[in-house]
Amino acid sequence: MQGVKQKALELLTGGKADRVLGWRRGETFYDPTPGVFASAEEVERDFVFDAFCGANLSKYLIALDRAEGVTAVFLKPCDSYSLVQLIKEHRIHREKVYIVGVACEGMCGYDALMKAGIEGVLSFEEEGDALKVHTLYGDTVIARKDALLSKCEHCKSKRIVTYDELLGEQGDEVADSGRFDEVARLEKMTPEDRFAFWQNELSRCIRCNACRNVCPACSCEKCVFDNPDSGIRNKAAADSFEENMFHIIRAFHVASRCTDCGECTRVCPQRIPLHLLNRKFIKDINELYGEYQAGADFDTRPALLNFQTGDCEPSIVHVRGGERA
Amino acid sequence: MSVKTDWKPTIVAFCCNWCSYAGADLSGTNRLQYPANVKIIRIPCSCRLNPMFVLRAFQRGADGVILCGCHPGDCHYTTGNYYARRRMTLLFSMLDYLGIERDRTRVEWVSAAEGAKFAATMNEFVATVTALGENRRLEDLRCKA
Amino acid sequence: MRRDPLIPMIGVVSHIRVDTPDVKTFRVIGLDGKKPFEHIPGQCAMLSVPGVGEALFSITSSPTEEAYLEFSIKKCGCVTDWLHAMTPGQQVTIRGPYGNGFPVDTEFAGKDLLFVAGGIGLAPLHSVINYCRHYRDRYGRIDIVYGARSKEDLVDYEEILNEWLSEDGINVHLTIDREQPDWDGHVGFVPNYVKELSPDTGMTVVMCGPPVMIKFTLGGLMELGFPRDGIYTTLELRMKCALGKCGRCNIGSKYVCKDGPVFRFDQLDELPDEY
Amino acid sequence: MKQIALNRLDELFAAISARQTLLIPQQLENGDAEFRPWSAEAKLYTGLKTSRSAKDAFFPQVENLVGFKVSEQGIELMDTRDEVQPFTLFGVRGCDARSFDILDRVFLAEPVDTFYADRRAAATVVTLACNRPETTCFCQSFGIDPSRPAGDVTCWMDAENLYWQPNTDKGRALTEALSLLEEGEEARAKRVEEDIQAVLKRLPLKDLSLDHVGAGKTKALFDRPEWAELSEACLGCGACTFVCPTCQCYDIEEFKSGGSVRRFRCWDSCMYSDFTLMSAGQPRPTQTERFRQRFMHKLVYYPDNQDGLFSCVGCGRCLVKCPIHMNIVKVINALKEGTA
Repeated sequence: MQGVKQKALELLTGGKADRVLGWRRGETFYDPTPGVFASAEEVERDFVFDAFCGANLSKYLIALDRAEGVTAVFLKPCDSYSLVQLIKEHRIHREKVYIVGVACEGMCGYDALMKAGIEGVLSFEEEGDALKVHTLYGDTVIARKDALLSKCEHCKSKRIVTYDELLGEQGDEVADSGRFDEVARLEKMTPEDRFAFWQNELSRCIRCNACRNVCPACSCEKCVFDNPDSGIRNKAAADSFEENMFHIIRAFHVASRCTDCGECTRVCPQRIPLHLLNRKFIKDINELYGEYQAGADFDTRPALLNFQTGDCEPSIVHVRGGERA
Repeated sequence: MSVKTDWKPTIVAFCCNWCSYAGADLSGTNRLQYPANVKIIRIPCSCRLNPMFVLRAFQRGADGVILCGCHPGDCHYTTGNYYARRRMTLLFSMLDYLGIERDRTRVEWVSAAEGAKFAATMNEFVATVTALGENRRLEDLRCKA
Repeated sequence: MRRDPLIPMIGVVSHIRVDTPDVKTFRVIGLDGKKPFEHIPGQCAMLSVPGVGEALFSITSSPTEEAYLEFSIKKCGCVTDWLHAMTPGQQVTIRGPYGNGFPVDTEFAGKDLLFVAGGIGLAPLHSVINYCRHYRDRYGRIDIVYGARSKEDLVDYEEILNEWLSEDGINVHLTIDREQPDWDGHVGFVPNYVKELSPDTGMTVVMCGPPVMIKFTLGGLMELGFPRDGIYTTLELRMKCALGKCGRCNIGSKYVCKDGPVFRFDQLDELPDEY
Repeated sequence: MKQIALNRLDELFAAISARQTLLIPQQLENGDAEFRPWSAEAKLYTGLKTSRSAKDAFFPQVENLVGFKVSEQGIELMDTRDEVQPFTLFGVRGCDARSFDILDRVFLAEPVDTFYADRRAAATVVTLACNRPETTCFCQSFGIDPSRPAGDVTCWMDAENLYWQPNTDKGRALTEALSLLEEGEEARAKRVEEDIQAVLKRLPLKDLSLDHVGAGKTKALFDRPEWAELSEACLGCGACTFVCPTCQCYDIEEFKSGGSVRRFRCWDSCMYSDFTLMSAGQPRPTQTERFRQRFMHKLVYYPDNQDGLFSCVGCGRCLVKCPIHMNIVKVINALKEGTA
């Protein structure tokens, strides 16, 4: 994706943007860091865009919204959903961002390479649908689909919701993403098994708050979990209850606003599949209140900020549960 | 786990000030019986029930949590209970998804005139939770020490 | 029970004195009725109300006071709110003493001392002043400049009037920020007053008060020609352990709880500006 | 030197376990590894590192300090200290082993933290040489030798055997209790060591320069403009601090359970906005100051106070776990560029 860097230069020198939000090259190929570039020289020196630029940049725009002038940003399809949701929530002014949509075939991550058992990674080359990885212990080839970030495994959409210009082709929503399959599998389990599954996952939580801090939907100036008067500001998962509480409430607070960007799972240092909590809410909302995708447009009301007089009763949980369990 | 025969569940009932709280009163003045282990917490509207309250109740020793509000369409604030209904539906579904027994949570619409319904609902809910036994999956051991 | 520096002892608040509308002085003794521990002027202790929180306070009483520890505490947060609502006889937990304290027996010995305090900033100095009064012959001249917003906000006003002012060789200069009817003393801010008084630059200065007072008084003292290594102050940052382990009260490589709270300005000059 | 065939490792673990609790790195379903108590089903994780460091064994994330019963009559202290039993920590890598020294200098300094000290005294640390170092490893820069890690016992592994070298009294006591250990072939352990040394020479971060950081560098580094750019993307989460083997900051919090109050300590992070927040103000108001604190502490403040020893062991966990891939290597290199 050479075009991205070129575009960044063009936007800065052409005066379309006062700064560009993109990625800064790292020490190695797999560790670019989000960065703000104010000059063409900086872009020339440090800007990078490749298969390992997976981070969702939209949340940084909340802070940049207060800066003077226009920020140009490169958004992948899933990032664009987050941005639209934030604009909808009046956290970002549309006119303060210049959006360059970047078509995406899925992003890769170091974590995926490690999971695939590749040790001592030094560098990589893209070879069609595969990555050739040079390591300390010899070369190896991994299919791109096996090197994908967890959040890209079930891509929901290749459509860039809003943009000022586009690099690559506009895509469509992915009808058969299969992103609810895992949720459905869990729903089919017995309550005992589900409980055991989640205890096993959530008990590893170290309350580092990475999931919360990276989440574009968690945009509160002061989080309830940081409020000493809330009675729930225990920094550590001091008891299994605290972990449950934290994750249930966090998922609930973003329910119907979560665009399913998957950043929570990507950043979890303990590899907890947190997206499965969010997807459960999304799946329920779709099934009970009609299909709804947060961030897909500028005007529909999120399900929890809306109601129908004929909505189902909470007892539906028993009815549906009865069918399943 | 050995279930003590004399064990009685602790039930927290969040009741809307404008309907079910009065309904509870009415059932009292009518001398209708419902178990004493139902602890009523008055809230200004069913939609005041923050999901955190439900979890907090379980943490602090509740074995079952029930929300009582005005019948849909009768909310004192016009639409509060409609929002509460969606929220509780999703919350209960999430608790179920996490493997928490779904019978520990319930929503029931009880008007100020339905003293009998209030008592009947509580009796029934207490029986359901008693059958389930102690809340183990959402407990906080520190609160039981 | 096994002891640990983090496990406090229980103290009894035996007496509470109302100093100003928002400052009270709490006298604390152990369960055995004795002073909980010995300390050096300028040191601090952790007081806590279980269930509310724990916080660090300067010990206001002089080590020469044999029966108890005293703390002058301004109401400004959870723990202090709770303390202010207490009645004598109630219990708190206490652990300490913490910090380096003032070098009363070394660097201060034989020196002329100038104490400069603003508002509740008198609390940490109170201990030193009374220590020096007790061992009066070990020190030279003692000057005290103390200011507050109003007469009512002067901490320990009774003691100042009845004891300090009446003692020979101790010069107390009081000032308040604005004129008020029952006040015939000096009116004005502390930094200006210090400059007006134009103290001898050979004096050792001990200063405590709000940051803005410290900043301008220090400027004034510099103008007068005081050396920075002759001026002491005491700092405060958020603390949890007070043992130099929990990691939050550092300024550069110094921990306020362990290496401080008392610093000389030439020492502070070596530290990054992050306090 | 002793040795035991790899296919008899379970017997070795069973023998240690019969004596005292044994913690070994074990792989979880999701691919991560963690130190967990050995059981008959447990398999030794043969990958390089656990995802969290080994510090948990001595400095757990949450620990009860003391309890209080508060009543009209007054306050009563309750002993809530967990009893510590002797245990063996097996499979610690060189980096984590060094981190214990770094933590010791904080927790065992006067006044001694007895909670930590008890656990340290109760533990026998068995370290394991790193056969396959990662490209994110830079422990060499801090003078750590992963081919011969320090510990009560040092072990090497080749395709056939585990070689076992006791170094301390504790290590010798454990060795004596393990009669199934056979006489070891030192030459073979030496060969493992040499193989590791050869890999170390090829690590990309082996030449990390530390001359521009360290004790006495506060003035030179504190006001550097690079901090702003380095910290611009920082999310302010605590992932780096919580996986770090040397991060030791903690918070003391209380939990009211109705009948009593429990005072506990838990890990805290200088990256959090409330870490230094006071009612009187905030000395580190933005993420830049918090970020700077973390790295200045590791690279300057700690060395200032501990004879030049860095509070980083080059384990590379923060390189892997940071959500935005900012890390200590980038900080060290960025500060170097500007120093020239």
